[in-house]
Amino acid sequence: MGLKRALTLKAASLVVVLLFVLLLTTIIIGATGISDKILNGMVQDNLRAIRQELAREIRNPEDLERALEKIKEDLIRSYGLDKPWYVRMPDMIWRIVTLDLGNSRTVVSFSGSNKISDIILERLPNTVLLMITVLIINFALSLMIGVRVATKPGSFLDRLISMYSAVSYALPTWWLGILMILVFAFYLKIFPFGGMYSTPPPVDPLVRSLDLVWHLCLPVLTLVIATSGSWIYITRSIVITTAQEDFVSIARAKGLSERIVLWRYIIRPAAPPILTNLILSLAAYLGGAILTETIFSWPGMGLLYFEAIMSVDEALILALTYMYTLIYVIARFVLEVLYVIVDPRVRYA
Amino acid sequence: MRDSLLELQEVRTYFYVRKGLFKTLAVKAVDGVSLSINRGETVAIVGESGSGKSTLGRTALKLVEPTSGKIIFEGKDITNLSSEDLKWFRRKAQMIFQDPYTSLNPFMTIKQIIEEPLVVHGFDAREREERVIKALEDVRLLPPETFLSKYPHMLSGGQRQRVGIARCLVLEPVFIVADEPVSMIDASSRVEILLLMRSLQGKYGIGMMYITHDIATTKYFSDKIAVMYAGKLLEIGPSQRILKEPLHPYTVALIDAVPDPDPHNRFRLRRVVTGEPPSPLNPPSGCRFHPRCPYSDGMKCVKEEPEMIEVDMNRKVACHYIEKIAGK
Amino acid sequence: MSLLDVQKLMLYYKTSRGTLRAVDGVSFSLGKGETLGLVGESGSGKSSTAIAIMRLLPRNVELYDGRILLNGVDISKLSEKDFREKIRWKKISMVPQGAMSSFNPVLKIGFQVAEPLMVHQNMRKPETLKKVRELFKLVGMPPDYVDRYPHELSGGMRQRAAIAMALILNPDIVILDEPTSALDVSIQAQIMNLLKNLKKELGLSMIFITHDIALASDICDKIGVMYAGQIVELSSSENVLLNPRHPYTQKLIASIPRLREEKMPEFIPGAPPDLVSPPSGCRFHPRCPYSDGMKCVKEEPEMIEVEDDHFVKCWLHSGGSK
Amino acid sequence: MSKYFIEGLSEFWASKTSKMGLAFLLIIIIISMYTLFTFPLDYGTRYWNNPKYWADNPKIAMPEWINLFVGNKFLEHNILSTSTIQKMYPSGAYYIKTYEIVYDLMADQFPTFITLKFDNVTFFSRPPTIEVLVIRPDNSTINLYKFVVEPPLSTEEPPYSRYVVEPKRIMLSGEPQLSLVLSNFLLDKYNLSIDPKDVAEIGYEKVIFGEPYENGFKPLKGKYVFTTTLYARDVRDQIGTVSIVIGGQVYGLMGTDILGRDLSQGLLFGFPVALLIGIVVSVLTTIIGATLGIVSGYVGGRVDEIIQRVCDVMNNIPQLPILIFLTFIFGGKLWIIVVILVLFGWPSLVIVVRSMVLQAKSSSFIEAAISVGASRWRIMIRHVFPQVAPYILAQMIFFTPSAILAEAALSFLGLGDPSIPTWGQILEYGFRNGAVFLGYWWWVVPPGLMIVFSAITFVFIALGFEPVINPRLRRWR
Repeated sequence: MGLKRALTLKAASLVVVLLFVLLLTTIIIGATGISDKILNGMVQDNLRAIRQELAREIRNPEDLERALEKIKEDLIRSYGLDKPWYVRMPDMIWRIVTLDLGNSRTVVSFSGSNKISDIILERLPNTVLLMITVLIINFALSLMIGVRVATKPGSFLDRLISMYSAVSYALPTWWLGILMILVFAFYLKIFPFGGMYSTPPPVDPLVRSLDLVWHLCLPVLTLVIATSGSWIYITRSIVITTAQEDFVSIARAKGLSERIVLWRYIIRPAAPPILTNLILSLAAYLGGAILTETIFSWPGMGLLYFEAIMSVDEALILALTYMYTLIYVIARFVLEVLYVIVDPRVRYA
Repeated sequence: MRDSLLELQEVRTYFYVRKGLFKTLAVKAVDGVSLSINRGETVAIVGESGSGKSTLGRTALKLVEPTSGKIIFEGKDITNLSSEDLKWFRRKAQMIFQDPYTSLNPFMTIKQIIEEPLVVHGFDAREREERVIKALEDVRLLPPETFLSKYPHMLSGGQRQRVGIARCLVLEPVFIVADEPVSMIDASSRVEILLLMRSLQGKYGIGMMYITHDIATTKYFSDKIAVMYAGKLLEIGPSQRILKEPLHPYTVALIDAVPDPDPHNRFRLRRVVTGEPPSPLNPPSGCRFHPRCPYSDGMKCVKEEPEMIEVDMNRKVACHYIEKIAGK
Repeated sequence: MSLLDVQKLMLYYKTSRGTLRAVDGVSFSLGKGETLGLVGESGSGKSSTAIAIMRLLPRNVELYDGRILLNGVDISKLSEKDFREKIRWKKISMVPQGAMSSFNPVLKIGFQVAEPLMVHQNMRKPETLKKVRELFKLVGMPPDYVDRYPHELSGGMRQRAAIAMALILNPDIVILDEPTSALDVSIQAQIMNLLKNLKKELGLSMIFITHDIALASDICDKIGVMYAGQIVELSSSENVLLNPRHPYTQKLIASIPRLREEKMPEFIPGAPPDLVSPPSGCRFHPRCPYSDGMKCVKEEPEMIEVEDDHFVKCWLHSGGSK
Repeated sequence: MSKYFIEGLSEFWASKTSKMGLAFLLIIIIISMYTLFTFPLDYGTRYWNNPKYWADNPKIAMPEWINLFVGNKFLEHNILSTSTIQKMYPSGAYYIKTYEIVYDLMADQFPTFITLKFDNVTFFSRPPTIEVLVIRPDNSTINLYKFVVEPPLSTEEPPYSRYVVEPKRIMLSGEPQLSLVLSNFLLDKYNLSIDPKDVAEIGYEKVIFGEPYENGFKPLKGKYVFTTTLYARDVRDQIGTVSIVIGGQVYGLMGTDILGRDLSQGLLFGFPVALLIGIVVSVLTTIIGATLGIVSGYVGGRVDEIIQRVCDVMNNIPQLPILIFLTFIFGGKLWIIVVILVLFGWPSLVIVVRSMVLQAKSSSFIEAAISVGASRWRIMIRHVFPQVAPYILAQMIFFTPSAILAEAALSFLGLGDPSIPTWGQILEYGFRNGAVFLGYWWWVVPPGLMIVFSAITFVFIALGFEPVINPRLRRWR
């Protein structure tokens, strides 16, 4: 059936994107010698662990050094450090895919591990929580306000929304976050400065989740204000266009109530183009989320990015770049699936 | 063939569309058409949408490359000429387009639009000016001076189409393809444009290919009619004869489908062909008309493609049972 | 008493250039089982008349006035809700011009055809679909097309579906707005035959809107010729086609290329007027060969009955200058 | 074309947003020109990132204009200097020269710090001794500081010059010897016994410029005369300039950051940088994108296929992570950031321009041009390009704010070019030093406003451009 094929094609093209990013990043870190640095770091880590173990068995320091030297050579060989970077590339790609990038030099996971995969997997849900909350709010807002405005094009509210979307295009999310903290946390003191839970975190599950919501408010508000403008505006434009279609006036002629006309004949057919625009704005939105986490010390991957940059942790940055691409690709795919579901024309094309 | 201006021999024009990743399908827009147009003669190509009539016109002007077959213009084979070698042909053969709204560059003035062919062919400024004025007078955009600096959006549909015709005329062509020149114009102005074209054609002795879906207009504006269906010609002959006694079942139905304004029409049903025109991606085997033909035998018609048979002076029909049908 | 009686219908739009008088005092009546043709060039106000009757008003309406009597009841005075629940589709339905754009692309054809049954008669979906299948057979469509989406149908099939949709509630009146202008000639003939059959079998009353007076002759019992937002001649098809009295009607009929008669078509010089600033007096006077340059320019002629049931809006017949 | 274009421009001019945008742009250009002509090009490395240059400034001082809005005025920053010798007389083996600086304390505030500064001290034989004391409004005297100028080296020849390149700077607030002096002063004058250690705790400024009041000190308003005495061995010895920096709580138009940098200068320097980044990136992006788009659309075939595939992939990459990665790896040089922004900016334009070219190509006036025998070049230039040109121009304007925003975001993440001050970097430094959490609004609000201002300038112009791109939006008579 066409549905499967359309989705397979989409999936394939997104996999190509993922591969391209992997290739690009590995070539760059290979050619600039950073991959050597990362692998050397891993060898050193391993050696340190082995040295402690061996030290218990081999008492003679010279013997120990000799044994270690041999093990080091083995390690160098097993990591491919004796070969040029382009030979190791497939290996390197696999390492990134499995997040087997050794240990972070500076950042430690909440549970105390400094393995990159542990750190990232711990942060991932926090990022996803923030992003999805904003996504849902944005979607609801753009539908509610966008449709409302679309029924009165040229009205004061409509012009206000147009202005708002123009301003929000020029408004850096992260700076807005700073303003929000200044206003709501510093001066008004109604929201916390950042973080995910109060210190110490509440123990009672209910209080704990309320605490989470309280901490979620400002970052979400920031992201919503910075990104919803364009969403609402796009929704408005699409709804206005759809409302002018002949089938809408036919639906009215059929004696359908305005509610049915609105939902079934305007919003429903407008869904595919709205979704398309949503897909297109996803990247900008992802970028906004990274910076928002930084501003609000939200313990997600965006903040991790900032920490990694500040402490010049190449392996961690590499892993995060891959993870963000992966998240983006997955989100794209989910939206594409949704798109195919809402638009029968794609299904049977 | 006496005085033949343009001759198409077994012309085929296929377009290729990619379907999925690997499959390529051929759209057989024109599939083996032979036709000749004499000087000063108008041949009407009549067909429904998707019949390939527009592609045929564009192929005749070499705006689309034919897949196979031959195009002979003034005795010269122009099928495989490069665009450089075609310059003389471009001067002699012109086209009038269907949509007067998109066929004029919105960024250019009427003068710039009409004089462009002259610029391309290297006329000096004085001669350009003269010819542009003359062309505007020819298409009765009067007084011409008032139109020169206008932009297309300032004109009505009929006026725009006249500009399109004027652009055609400045090079004094001998051959014009008019692709549905009046289908997007108000009913009351249609006849005016057609009459204008007809008179200009007579005045300058231009050979014309008049492409239309409306067989009624061919009666006064063509000498020959060629009926096209799914990329093939079904019938060709002098206009008056075809309109009076159409032979091919499809031609019969086409003519029947056109009502004259007669109040008694409403009391009778028209003879119609059932079904719908085939997709050019996947045309029927044998005679392309067989799935809709009341005379189809389900055997020969399905399997064999009928030849164009000369049934009469200058009159050809492609049908296996033409004698039987004509005899009725 | 006629089924539908439209009196002095007016519909003006606000535009950036000024008031556009799309429909300017249109009156006509339609009997039961009758088909009225509204014929005119683009911009003559014929589609706006349909919009005005169905009360499908766009946002920029400046004036909407007149009386629309359905079985003697003025439906133009009904509230929006009553009009929607009692009149639309139940009493008056329509077949729109664009076959493609008249269906919602994301809903199945069957559902869209059946929808009025569910909304107006509270029928359940399976029952309605059964009815739709029967109707599809009547309009010459395969019944299993109910499960298809609009884009999977050809133009002709979509137009048949649109006709089926218009018939689903057995309305008193069907308005057909250029139902065949987007179709090929052979399909157009099929649809016209279908309409004729439906007219005969169901005794439908129809308003048939077209720019092609020859096509109108194919189905209409009465023809109203529209020019610049007004009806200039209104009578039986026989009168209008064989004995036209208004110069515009005469010219319009003369401009048709005819296959079965030896007559060179004529044309009307000039272009249709701009409805934002229509000509004074008789709106046809700038293009009319009989214009006297005086009264025709200054005064608007009344609609008068020149013979039994034959109305013309022209000074030639108003006892003025002959 | 020309007339058509002029009509479009008048349409552009008629819209309020575009007028506003153009006015803003003019402001940006004027400020940028001013900055470029008055600031050295190596301003970033020579001054901005040189902490010594800002040593005299108060740290984290609010802008001066804040005094217009508060009842209790903040103390303004003051640098007082003199080069004139007030008195000169021999005394024993010495020649004594005095320099006087009068400071009038009018605010109800204490200075935040006091710094003494000596420029260009010259001596001919033995190093002179310099002493500074202050006579307060209540006529009491405090000896603030005393030091001997560094003696000459054996290689030096008289006259000996000191503090020429870098002035001698004495942060009084950090001088331990002063605590004893002040402790004695308090005992003598007010009979107040305070341990020298506690005097440092209270703050020297409060003791010098105030009098005890209830449990603390209150400012003593009036004239303070700072007298510097040079005890010279040679009559020619002298001090070039004596300065006293009275640290205020407000400074300049935009206040200062934690290093005492004058934020107004950094903000000003941000204008040409933002304009440069925005315009260079958008122009390069547009040139690449438009060229490839037109080629892709017009040439078609395999070239088209390849360009399209590349665009597909590039367009599907989440930008910010890749930008972060690349600037991180290749280092934050301004030109590298520009190159990376261009590299990932062009594909979106290619796709749109290509589709427009395809559309233009299929419109029948192109076919008409082909049918009269017009050459490819003529068709491209006369028919295709005018169709896409306004759109390309509009896109170019639209790329500008996104480039400005992207650079700001990278700078904010600490990936900016450290040798050039930008708004993003000022914000980053502020954020990292807790400006947000401590409420130093003047440090973080203005740079953000500047970013929004410059970005919105181009958004407005682009919006005003819309009717030019789309003739259907024009109002015909």
